[in-house]
Amino acid sequence: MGWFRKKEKPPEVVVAKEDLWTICPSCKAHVYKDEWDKNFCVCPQCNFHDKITFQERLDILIDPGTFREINEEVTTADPLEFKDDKGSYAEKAESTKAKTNMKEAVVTGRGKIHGIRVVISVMDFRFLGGSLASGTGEKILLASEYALRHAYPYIVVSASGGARMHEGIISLMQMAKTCAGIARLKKGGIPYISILTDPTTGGVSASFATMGDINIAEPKALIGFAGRRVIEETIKQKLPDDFQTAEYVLEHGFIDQIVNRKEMKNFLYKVLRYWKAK
Amino acid sequence: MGWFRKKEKPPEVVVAKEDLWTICPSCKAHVYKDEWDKNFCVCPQCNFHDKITFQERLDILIDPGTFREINEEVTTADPLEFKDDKGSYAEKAESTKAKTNMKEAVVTGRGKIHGIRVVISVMDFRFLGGSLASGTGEKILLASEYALRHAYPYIVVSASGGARMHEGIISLMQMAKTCAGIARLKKGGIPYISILTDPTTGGVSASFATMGDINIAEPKALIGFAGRRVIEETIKQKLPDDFQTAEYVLEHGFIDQIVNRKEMKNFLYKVLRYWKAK
Amino acid sequence: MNLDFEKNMPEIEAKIAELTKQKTTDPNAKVEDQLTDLQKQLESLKKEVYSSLTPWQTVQVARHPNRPLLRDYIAGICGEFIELHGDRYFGDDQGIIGGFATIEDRHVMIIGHQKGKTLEENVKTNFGMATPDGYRKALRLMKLAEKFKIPIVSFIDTPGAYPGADAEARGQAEAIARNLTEMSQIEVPIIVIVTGEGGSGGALGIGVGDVILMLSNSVYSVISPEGCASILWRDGSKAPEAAEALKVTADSLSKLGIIDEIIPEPLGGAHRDYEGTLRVVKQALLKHLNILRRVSERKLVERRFEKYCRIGRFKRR
Amino acid sequence: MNLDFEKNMPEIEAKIAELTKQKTTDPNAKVEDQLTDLQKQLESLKKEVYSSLTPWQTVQVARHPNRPLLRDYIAGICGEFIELHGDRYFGDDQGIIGGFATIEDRHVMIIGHQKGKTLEENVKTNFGMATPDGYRKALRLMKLAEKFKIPIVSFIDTPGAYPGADAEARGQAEAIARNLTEMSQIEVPIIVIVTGEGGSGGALGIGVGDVILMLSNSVYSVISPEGCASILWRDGSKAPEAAEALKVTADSLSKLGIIDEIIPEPLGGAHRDYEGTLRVVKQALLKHLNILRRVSERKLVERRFEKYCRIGRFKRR
Ligand SMILES: [Zn+2]
Ligand SMILES: [Zn+2]
Repeated sequence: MGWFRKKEKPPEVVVAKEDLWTICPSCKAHVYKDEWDKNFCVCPQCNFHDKITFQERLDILIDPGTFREINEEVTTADPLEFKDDKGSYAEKAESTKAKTNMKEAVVTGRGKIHGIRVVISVMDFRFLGGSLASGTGEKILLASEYALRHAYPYIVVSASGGARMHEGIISLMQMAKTCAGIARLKKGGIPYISILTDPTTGGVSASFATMGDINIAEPKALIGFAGRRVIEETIKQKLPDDFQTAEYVLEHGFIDQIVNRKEMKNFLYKVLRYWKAK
Repeated sequence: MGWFRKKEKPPEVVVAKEDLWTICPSCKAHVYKDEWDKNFCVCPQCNFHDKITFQERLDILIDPGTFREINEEVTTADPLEFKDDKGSYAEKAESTKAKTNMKEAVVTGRGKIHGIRVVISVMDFRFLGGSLASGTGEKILLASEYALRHAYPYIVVSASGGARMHEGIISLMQMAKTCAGIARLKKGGIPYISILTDPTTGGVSASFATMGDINIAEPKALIGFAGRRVIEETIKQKLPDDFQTAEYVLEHGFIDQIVNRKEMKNFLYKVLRYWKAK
Repeated sequence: MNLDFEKNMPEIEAKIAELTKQKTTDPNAKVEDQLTDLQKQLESLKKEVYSSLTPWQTVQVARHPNRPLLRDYIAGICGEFIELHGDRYFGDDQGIIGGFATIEDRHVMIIGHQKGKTLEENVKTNFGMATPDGYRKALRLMKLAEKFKIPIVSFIDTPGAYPGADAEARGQAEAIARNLTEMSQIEVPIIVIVTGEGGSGGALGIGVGDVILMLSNSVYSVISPEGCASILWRDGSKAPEAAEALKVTADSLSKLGIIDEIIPEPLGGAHRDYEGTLRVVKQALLKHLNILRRVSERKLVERRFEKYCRIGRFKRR
Repeated sequence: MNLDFEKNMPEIEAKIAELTKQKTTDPNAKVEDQLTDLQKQLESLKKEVYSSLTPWQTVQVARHPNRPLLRDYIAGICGEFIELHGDRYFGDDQGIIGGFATIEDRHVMIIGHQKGKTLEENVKTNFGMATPDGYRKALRLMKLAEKFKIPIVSFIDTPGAYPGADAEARGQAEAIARNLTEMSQIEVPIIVIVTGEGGSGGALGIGVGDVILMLSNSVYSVISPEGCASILWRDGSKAPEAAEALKVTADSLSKLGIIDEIIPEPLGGAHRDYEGTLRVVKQALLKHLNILRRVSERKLVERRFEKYCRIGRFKRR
């Protein structure tokens, strides 16, 4: 996987200085962009696992050439005709689509992990903060139903700030909708593996993301329900630095294991082999 | 139920002074024995619910004339030929049987609660501290199987210090045996109500007694797993007075309600009416 | 608490109360005409104010401290209530309560958020913001209802799940997610009624059901208007705009197809007329209990799944 | 730690080690005869001591700090071990650990008590005394095994469940009871092996299974001999008598029909020969995994129930 992020970078002759470095959001270390990208956007100093695109995630996890997207045509509507000061949801959604070349905050499909067939949904934080809304919920549910029908394990990679406000209560209801799908997998005996990446909070942590038969987190990922500031206002205290980190959540019993990005594919493969093993 | 404990007291002309009073084990109040007994052995000062015999319990809970004992012939063997300094288990068991007119620490049977058919098992602390051993376990399991077969709700009234050491590992295994019966009730959709009275600790609290669909406790009953002294030695601290009381256990989420002895029958009746109610 | 848009309603009500009392103590007092006049004034004021509440005003009414709370509904609607405690893991949260209850001749399991009316009650119930223990207690009771084969009635009235450090530590997210997952498969009818504030995931955590009802002045939202305003407008005082934009009222939610029925409160709001409110709530519950009792267990779960499948507005292109 | 009944075994072993080392550094050293002699001495001493251990001596061996612990067994027996953490309610107890594992070509779920060898490890694992979180984690993993349809292997080695105030508060009794109840219905094979101390309810809490194995020097008891002595004899020093009376050895428990098979440790005890111990344990597990794989899910649960039904010695008269 040495070609990681390479294809997105056309060769350039003149490079602005600030483009050469990535500053780690966690430890603030300056890392060569090239090194950062080759390292799967993981900080070589502190092992913080930065956000990556759905395509990068699929490249890391799914056997080359095996991914087939499903329901790729699902995209946002604007049920509330939502507007804020900076403009309308409809406009914001359109510009996001253009920028990301995505139609919703999640990409779903089937593929193989070292030969094992799986259904996978990958959230992408670039699309309105990976927010859960009508289209997202629909795609995640349809993917779980696809997994149930074909008896393939289901994997969701979460990266989300929570529900998308712009679709109001309809976004909230996607929590129930996606969980209804997960419930059917549980009943049907189909493995469901949840991978929680930075960040997985709010309505996504409070629905499908924490319901894995096996919950896996990336190192240092922010995982929690309420926002840190809201909690600090509630308890009138500063929270410790590690609060709501993957490591904290593991210690409190909600994560099976923290796995490095580079080892994630093998880890999934190893775990999936246990299902109905002889 | 004003006749409570009356029938066991033949009229006497001369009464020794100490026989006139009962001293409450909880608040040390001096209460007229007559008053104490008429009050179902509940302290009028502090509402401590003292131990009562299986017969008294049945009189309180079961409609007069409806109780039919089952498996009454089950009694102790001495599988380990257990002896301690003060004699053998066999001898101790025999003298206990003579004194209590019981054959094991639990009495099981069917009966009615305001007309509702139930199967009930009542432990009696007088019989070797209500300890769980082969005979006890067998009777509790057979009663649950009887309930399952007839689709009657099952009620167990616990009063026990835990497993009976004198039967060693066989006593320990009765925890698994009784719970296996409870599991079948759960699977079969038969209500199981557990009543925890003073004391319910050790192997009994760690088996059927805490597994009720509904767990009810009597006020101030001692309920817990490990002994207070052992815990104090472990944590090197004095424990608060209310530790391991029914009230404490309720607050920690393991008891549905604390119910006074006088109201217990009506409470059971009310709750049982919800099963498959129209 | 006085709501400013209620204008001089509280004063008129006070005056009416005073005159009524005067009439009781002195039967000869000539207050009839004045009373009739005041009552007419009050009625027309109620009509004027309450027939055209803005969304933000509705939020105020939904949060009104005098609004009936779960224990008021239970006391007024249920012949019997047997409270059941504990989650069997950690504690007995008071922000969500529950137990067996009868409504007329129907036996049900009631669960719901409990706010407080006094400061003391609010400390005890966390202002109706439940901890993971509360959600786990609710699930335990719903499973008990399933075993006993009786319907579940869930009352929603919460600002949201408790945003405390201990709640996070014990898995607030997991507890809510678990409920959403399990509730979708519970094999007895679930009737959900939003009586006051339907605050986000904390509301939905006990809010998955076969039929979702809302009192006419209640609200239900993905985020509080204040929270939304401070995130999207970076200005908490824009809450009224946010309330408008988020479509939080029963009316809007009904039009969006999210809820199944609006229960009209007495004119002037539930906080003015407990008796009238309890009556309509009871009627609505009995109606839906009777409809749902005819549905088989399998159909119930199937239909509930389909119901949630349908929720969402998106395009395919 | 030296056990006094092992007499001068440690000295002989030390001497053998010294001479062996000497031989390695100086191949000409004339130590062969002495070595042979010492080895003979050691063998006969092992035989003498270990073929006639008293129950109380067996307790000492079962508790020996050098005895292999769960992580030793996993390292020696399993081709792969994927540790899985957390109870999904409160924490990740280190007194019980578990995860997916392979034994040769078999895929299993391993759970078990983990003691420590250093003080630090023992602080972390509570000396192998599990909290409710540990029992709940174990149950979660067993349910996962059931979903994945792989057998469960449960390793028992604990002085007992943790007797702490926090463990009581979080429902130590309930957690153990829940496991006993659920384990009786788990629809995959459960093999239980007592490798060291089988301490009361804390052991049984992960000890319900289709086949119960014990290492020959392990013990399993309803109460610690010390505890029993201090209750029944009011004298903790009578532990040896209590150990005798309680019938805690594998031999006694086999005769009582409580356990299904004794796995003979190498002469001199598991703490002297990890390799030999791991080998026999692995063989035994593979044997029973292969026997149980042929039993249908329904039969498995049925037989397990019958197995526990049969346990008990009482009279009818
Ligand atoms: Zn860094
Ligand atoms: Zn008293």
